[in-house]
Amino acid sequence: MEIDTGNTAWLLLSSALVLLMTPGLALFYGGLNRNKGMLNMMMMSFSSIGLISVLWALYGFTLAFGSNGSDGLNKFLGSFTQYWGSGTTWTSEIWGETGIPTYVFMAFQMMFAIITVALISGALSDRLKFGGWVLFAFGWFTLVYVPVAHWVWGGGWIGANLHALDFAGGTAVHINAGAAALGVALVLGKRIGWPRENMRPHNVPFVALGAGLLWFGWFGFNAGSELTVDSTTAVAFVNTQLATAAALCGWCIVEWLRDGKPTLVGASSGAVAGLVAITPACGFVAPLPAALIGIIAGAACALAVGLKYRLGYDDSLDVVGVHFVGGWVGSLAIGFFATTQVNSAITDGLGASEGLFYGGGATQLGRQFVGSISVTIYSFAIAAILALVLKALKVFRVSEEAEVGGIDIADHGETAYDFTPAGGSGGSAFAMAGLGAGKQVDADGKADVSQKVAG
Amino acid sequence: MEIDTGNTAWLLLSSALVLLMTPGLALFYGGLNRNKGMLNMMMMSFSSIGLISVLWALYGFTLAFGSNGSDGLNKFLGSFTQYWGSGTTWTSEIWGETGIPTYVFMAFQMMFAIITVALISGALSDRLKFGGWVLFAFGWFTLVYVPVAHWVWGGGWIGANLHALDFAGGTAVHINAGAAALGVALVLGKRIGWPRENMRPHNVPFVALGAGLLWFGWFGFNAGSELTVDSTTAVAFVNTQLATAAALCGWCIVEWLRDGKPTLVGASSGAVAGLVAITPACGFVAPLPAALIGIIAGAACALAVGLKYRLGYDDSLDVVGVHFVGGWVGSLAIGFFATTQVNSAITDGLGASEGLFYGGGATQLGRQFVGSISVTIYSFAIAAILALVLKALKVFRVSEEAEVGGIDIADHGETAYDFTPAGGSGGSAFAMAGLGAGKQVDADGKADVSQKVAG
Amino acid sequence: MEIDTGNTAWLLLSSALVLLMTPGLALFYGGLNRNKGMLNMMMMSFSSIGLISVLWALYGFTLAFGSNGSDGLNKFLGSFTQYWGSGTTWTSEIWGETGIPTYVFMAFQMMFAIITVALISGALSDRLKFGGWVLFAFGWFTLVYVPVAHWVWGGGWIGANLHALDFAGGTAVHINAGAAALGVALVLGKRIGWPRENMRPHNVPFVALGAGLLWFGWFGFNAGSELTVDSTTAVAFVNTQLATAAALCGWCIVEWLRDGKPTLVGASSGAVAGLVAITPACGFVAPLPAALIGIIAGAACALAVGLKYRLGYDDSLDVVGVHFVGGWVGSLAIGFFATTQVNSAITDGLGASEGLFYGGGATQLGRQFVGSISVTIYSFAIAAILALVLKALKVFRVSEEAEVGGIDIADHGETAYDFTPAGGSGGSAFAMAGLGAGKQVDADGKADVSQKVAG
Amino acid sequence: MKLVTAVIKPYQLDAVKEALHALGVTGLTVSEVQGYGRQKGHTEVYRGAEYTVEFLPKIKVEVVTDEIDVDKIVDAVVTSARTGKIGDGKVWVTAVEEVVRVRTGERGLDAL
Amino acid sequence: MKLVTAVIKPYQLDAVKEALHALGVTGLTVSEVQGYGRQKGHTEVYRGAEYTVEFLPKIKVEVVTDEIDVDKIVDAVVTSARTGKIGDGKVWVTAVEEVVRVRTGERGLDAL
Amino acid sequence: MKLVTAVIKPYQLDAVKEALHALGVTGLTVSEVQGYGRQKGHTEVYRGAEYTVEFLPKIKVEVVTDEIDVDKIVDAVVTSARTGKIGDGKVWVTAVEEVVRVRTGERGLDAL
Ligand SMILES: Nc1ncnc2c1ncn2[C@@H]1O[C@H](COP(=O)(O)OP(=O)(O)O)[C@@H](O)[C@H]1O
Ligand SMILES: Nc1ncnc2c1ncn2[C@@H]1O[C@H](COP(=O)(O)OP(=O)(O)O)[C@@H](O)[C@H]1O
Ligand SMILES: Nc1ncnc2c1ncn2[C@@H]1O[C@H](COP(=O)(O)OP(=O)(O)O)[C@@H](O)[C@H]1O
Repeated sequence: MEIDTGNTAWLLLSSALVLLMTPGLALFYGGLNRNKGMLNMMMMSFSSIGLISVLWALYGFTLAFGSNGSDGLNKFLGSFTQYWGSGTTWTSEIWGETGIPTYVFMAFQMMFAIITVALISGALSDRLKFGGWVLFAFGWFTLVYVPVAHWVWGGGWIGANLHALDFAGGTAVHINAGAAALGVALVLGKRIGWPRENMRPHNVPFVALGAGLLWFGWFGFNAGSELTVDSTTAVAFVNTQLATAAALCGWCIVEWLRDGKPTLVGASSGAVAGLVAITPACGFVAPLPAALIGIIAGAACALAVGLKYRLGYDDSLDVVGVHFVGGWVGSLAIGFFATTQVNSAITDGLGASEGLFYGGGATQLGRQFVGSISVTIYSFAIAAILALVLKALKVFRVSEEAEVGGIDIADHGETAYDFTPAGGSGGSAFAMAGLGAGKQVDADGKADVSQKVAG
Repeated sequence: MEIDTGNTAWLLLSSALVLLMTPGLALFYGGLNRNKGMLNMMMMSFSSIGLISVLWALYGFTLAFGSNGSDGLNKFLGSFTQYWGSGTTWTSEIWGETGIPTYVFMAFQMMFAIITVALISGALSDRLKFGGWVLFAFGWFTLVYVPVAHWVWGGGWIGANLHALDFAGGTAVHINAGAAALGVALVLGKRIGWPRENMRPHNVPFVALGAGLLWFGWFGFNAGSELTVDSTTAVAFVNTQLATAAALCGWCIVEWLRDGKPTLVGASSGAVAGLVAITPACGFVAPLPAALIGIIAGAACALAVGLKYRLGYDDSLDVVGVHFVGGWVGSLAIGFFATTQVNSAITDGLGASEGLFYGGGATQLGRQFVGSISVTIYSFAIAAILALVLKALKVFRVSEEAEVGGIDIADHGETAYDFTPAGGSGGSAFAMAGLGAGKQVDADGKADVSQKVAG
Repeated sequence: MEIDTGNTAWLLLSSALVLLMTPGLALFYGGLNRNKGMLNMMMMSFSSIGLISVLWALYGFTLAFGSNGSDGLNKFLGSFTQYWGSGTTWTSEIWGETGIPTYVFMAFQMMFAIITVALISGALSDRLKFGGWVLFAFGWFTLVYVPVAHWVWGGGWIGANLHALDFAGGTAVHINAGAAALGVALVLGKRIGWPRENMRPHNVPFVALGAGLLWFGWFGFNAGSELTVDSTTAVAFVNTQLATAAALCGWCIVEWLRDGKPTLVGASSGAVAGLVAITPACGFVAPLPAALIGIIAGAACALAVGLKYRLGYDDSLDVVGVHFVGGWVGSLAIGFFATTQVNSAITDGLGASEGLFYGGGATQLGRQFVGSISVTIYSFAIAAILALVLKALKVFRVSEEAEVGGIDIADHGETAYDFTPAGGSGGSAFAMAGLGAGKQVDADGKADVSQKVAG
Repeated sequence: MKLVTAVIKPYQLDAVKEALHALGVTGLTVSEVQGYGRQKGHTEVYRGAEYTVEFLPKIKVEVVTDEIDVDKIVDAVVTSARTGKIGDGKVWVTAVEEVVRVRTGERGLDAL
Repeated sequence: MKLVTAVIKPYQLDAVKEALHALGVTGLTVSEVQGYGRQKGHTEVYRGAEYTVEFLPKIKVEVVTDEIDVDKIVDAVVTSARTGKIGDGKVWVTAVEEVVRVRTGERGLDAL
Repeated sequence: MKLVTAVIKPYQLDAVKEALHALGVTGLTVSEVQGYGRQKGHTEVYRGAEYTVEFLPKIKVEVVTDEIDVDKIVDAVVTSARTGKIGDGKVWVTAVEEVVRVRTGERGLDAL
């Protein structure tokens, strides 16, 4: 089949948009976090980009989207060989009927794997050893993300047999990451001082900018999931915008009624909640229902983020309250609002049914529930087990002293900001003082510290 | 008609680019503002995204771009029913001859409505009650933006009868928003201490980053306004880049000559001035004239921002000096430089004439003037009236105490930054101290403050 | 030939992406720099956008990509007339067989010229007079960038005769800018206090965000360089992602082994190093070799940034260590890994050979070396000469007092941040105090300072 | 000599500086501080978690001066810093045994 | 009157404030400072260039008080600020000759 | 005991710290302050609105020390902080009645 330049340009750019979401997430999470853990927070996202990209190309894509001969095995896992190591044998292969090179589809899906892993980090701020994070990311990606992606989108049992719908990742991405975040957070325990001390966002403009970049990139995430450019892509795009806008309003309304003041943190969080909730449904529902889903998700998540205080687990940046809850809202919403008016593939290609409000009865609602609950349990369990293993291996929680002093310094040897007055000696009057007058720099560019101690 | 995947991919991505402009604007305005109003400034933009998106889908689009039977009425307003509530009856409709789904065109135009409303907020910083802003946004969008968009682009009198040209929104967006900003600012009055106290930008890097994001998104705004991908799209893209670059230089040159020092705030402001000025003209003029328009706009706006000091109105972040003035420069420039060499539609489809310098005489210049002045008067008047109504309703200006203490705390209960040293107890040593040792957290996640007072 | 809407949409958006890279670079460099030079650092990038855009449209494009009759002269320079001043005679011309308007190709290449000049600024922070920078940018662009772009891509001797390969700018952009940076830095000398005082990054989150924006935009830079949308575009996209991710890991691994701690500055720098290294090779090598090139580049640059301490030149933000070294790694890598398996044009259209590991022998390696070394020498020499001229003209280095006090204040009359507490009088309690109670504002908006002195 | 230390509302700094300037005070040193006292703090809310900030931004002004000017200076600060609302702050005086001007090494009154 | 100045670890501020509050201290002024002393600083690394930061973030607490309460206050601060680790900080006392409440002009003890 | 307070140019902090270190001073506390004095401020311009910033960034250094070392310390600070240009700053000395080391409760000289 010929390459369709329009479709391919669309998916190439959608892939770039989804890649941008992870730095956006790093900013969103980092801004919500305390100053002393800012860099570690961002580092968890950036390390996901580095690590997961390579793993995806090596074995993730073939296991998730390749297909092995056996129907039985295919329910659970893709092929070990077909796309192994992103070889060159399939350089010019086109993905299905899309007119898009398989390479591009591989890259698009790579970005999904990256951000799903990064999403989990929001629950673990300020206290998880960076080495532990890297090991966890590797393990969870391999044991959870890859198979779940196959189950939902790669011809596995949830999509192909159960016929549960997930347009862009409500189950495979958000419920999946949210459940894992809860599993790890429970094993990891609370930050010192939580919840007695208020750990307010250290940089709210970054939170809003991060939300803005996420929103922008999410068009690629949602509308891009149609792969080709057609009328469903258009609907998915419109729904993404409407649900997100409505959720922004929903969250702010709850704040206005409850606290008397809508906040920018709330508006940003509401937008993310809406993006999450519409993700699984964006290609299956009509615009107004999408707005309805958004406003419900915004309000629901605004209330859900309070749960951790009641139940006493420290989900630092509300991965559960926003992504897990929002993902569920969206996944179930399909059971109510899915309609062939916007996407005939629901009943044709995908073998699913329309939603309860469109004469499809409760069938689809049931399927959505089974699909989502299965991923919830699987991801939660494996994540918790991985956490316990890391704990046993002592590469899990940082020392109390490191946590109080700040994980940025302890695990990365950096601090986020140095606003020493311009009149100062630059870098930092204090840092400079720290260096000492007689400071030497030896061959490989290291400041000679011993000498300082001596001097 | 078939969907053209190239055109549709282009307009989908242009829509995403224009959406990104509003968070970019929030950063640009927020950085120019004082620290204590940063969040309120950004919140005015974010709330526009939330509110206007929904209103546009409900009734904005159909009133602006739908067409009712009657030619007479159509001069002033579109259809109440045709696209009402973004129904599903037109899911697969293609917009005109573009090969692009109407849904995508609706989304593209939605982004324009959002940012036009947000633009106004720049004149109102630090003193307008947030509730008042939301009401104003709703009212001005409904009474001004929607009809004006119809007049200019939706088959209304300015475009279809007067044949004034506005490629991407010089009249409908910038003059419109600038005039409204002036109207509200005059009713709102000066910030306490203005102009005696200098209210310098609190975060210049944000100003520059915001300008960068605006520039990036503006390619979708301007070149995207051709809707399809053709040679006019290419010219519009090139012109946008050249005019903006030239305006950046123009503003800096004025600063260099007048103050002896070009500034980054100036470069960023100049870029925005250039983007504004080329907006109406980008699809109608040749590259070098575009650069000329840019340099003129940059210099003109650099001087215009001083006007408020002379005339004594507090247009806080120079919405008038940049958007209103820049919009006028661009709108009139069409009357001089419009040429069929780059866009034959000027005389064919659009029934307009070439510019003065291209043998078209003064006709088009006259039309441009009439179109722009009409929108100026209408928008200014309605905006001022709305402001007076809000003032009467006492949802307008914050208390003096709130203004001095900062509207972020007063209306949003947030502060933008907390850079407490990493060695500190995190969130904020001070905030923590505020919480008190015995702080309880009750069921719905609220810190129990009463207890604090008691203790 | 007809316009291909897919290809054109792709190149339009790629151009926008590459434009975004320069503000991203400004943030990346600015964050790495000390607070007191933040704005000057960003201003060097923004001024490049303003200045180079216009120069490119005037004479850069025609000299680099136009073709004059004579084969002999064409080896060295393009046409003086063909595309002069971006006239309108070629408004509807299509570039070669691409189905893309020449205007769009011109805009795409414009963005390359802009960022190449901006890249140099990283070596010159905190001490180069802004006026000197503008003159240097003008001179180097004219004497070095334009001809080199012609040699490599415009039908000049490196590409067309030597048959050295450079897919997206390893030689024309990174080696070119890196060599120039070294030349100027040597003439400019060290910052006061370097290396005794540590001049640590003042805003690491900006560094990471800048790297994120660069990464995002680089997809347009690399994959866009194929111009059209085909299977090579897909490979270039995938390779860009893999090499960058691997380089991020590579740099962090070096830090982990050497310093015991991976840093976010390291991860961001590694990503940039990977982007640089894969730039020339992305369209010629297979995915796994791309990852290999990335990890090598990441590690190599992580070590190379230490060189300046050993050799004693102050390449402030490591333009040499990252762009020059990374560019060389990538350029030579082509000699090893280039393969027709991913791009048949290597041997067909481009008349080059496959790499050493693909049976092409050492031929291509030799060509890559000759091409890169030539540009290295030429760019270094002219840059150094320009620097000496500026020095002679006394528009080069700022006064010692200005440097200690901060170039932002000295050359731009701005300071980057004002975080005065929200409770304060806004702008800045200190700034305000500076203004004085009786401050008047005269006609053209200037605060009357004399009066202050008087009072 | 004496050291007059004043903790005032940030917004009053301008007035205080002008008042001291009028008295012929040639120099002073200010810094950002946070104050806790009778004045109530404000409430902030993040994702539904509400808390009071009891520490409020204040500006500390320090002036080293000659004995005889102390009362004038204290009065000038008190009047210029006053808004009449709770939280206006405090001014206190301590004894200074020696002052040196770094640039010249001058001591005592000459150092001011 | 006396001025009690304490330089403590930032994390201890809450405890100190509570302790003083318990003693009936109605006001205090705090500021961010950087301390150098026996306590070792930490090491930071940027692009391979490593250096020690010898100045550590501390919080300075200042309380103006009546003579007779001084010892109680000093003891309260010392106990509440103590973690037992190097770097806990110092507390020192200086004499205050006069205090004025800006709002009312009250002097001496009434000003507190 | 005495408290030596120095307000210096930020760039001189390193030299001052080294000088005190050489004298065997084991600890000190520094903070960022803004100074107003003979030294002229600079001008900033935003969108054509120009104004002078009269307050300049300075660093305040505080050292509590034994009587007998005071003069040595003052001299050391004055010499190491001097650039000879206007704005070098001031050093002043005040009496300290008591010092306590938080960690151990030691008082007087032992606390230093
Ligand atoms: N005993 C004290 N010691 C030091 N500073 C104090 C003391 N009491 C009050 N302050 C400072 O004075 C400021 C104002 O005091 P406050 O009691 O709030 O109002 P008022 O002085 O009008 O009674 C406080 O924020 C604090 O910074
Ligand atoms: N002589 C001094 N003068 C002023 N401040 C001091 C002095 N010595 C120590 N400090 C302050 O006390 C803090 C703790 O002192 P340090 O010697 O590190 O630990 P400790 O007090 O437990 O012996 C220092 O960081 C510094 O801020
Ligand atoms: N009377 C004073 N009280 C407190 N601080 C002062 C006083 N006079 C000057 N200073 C501080 O000393 C700094 C330098 O003083 P200045 O008059 O500018 O230069 P110089 O000390 O060389 O005459 C000022 O910025 C201010 O911080």
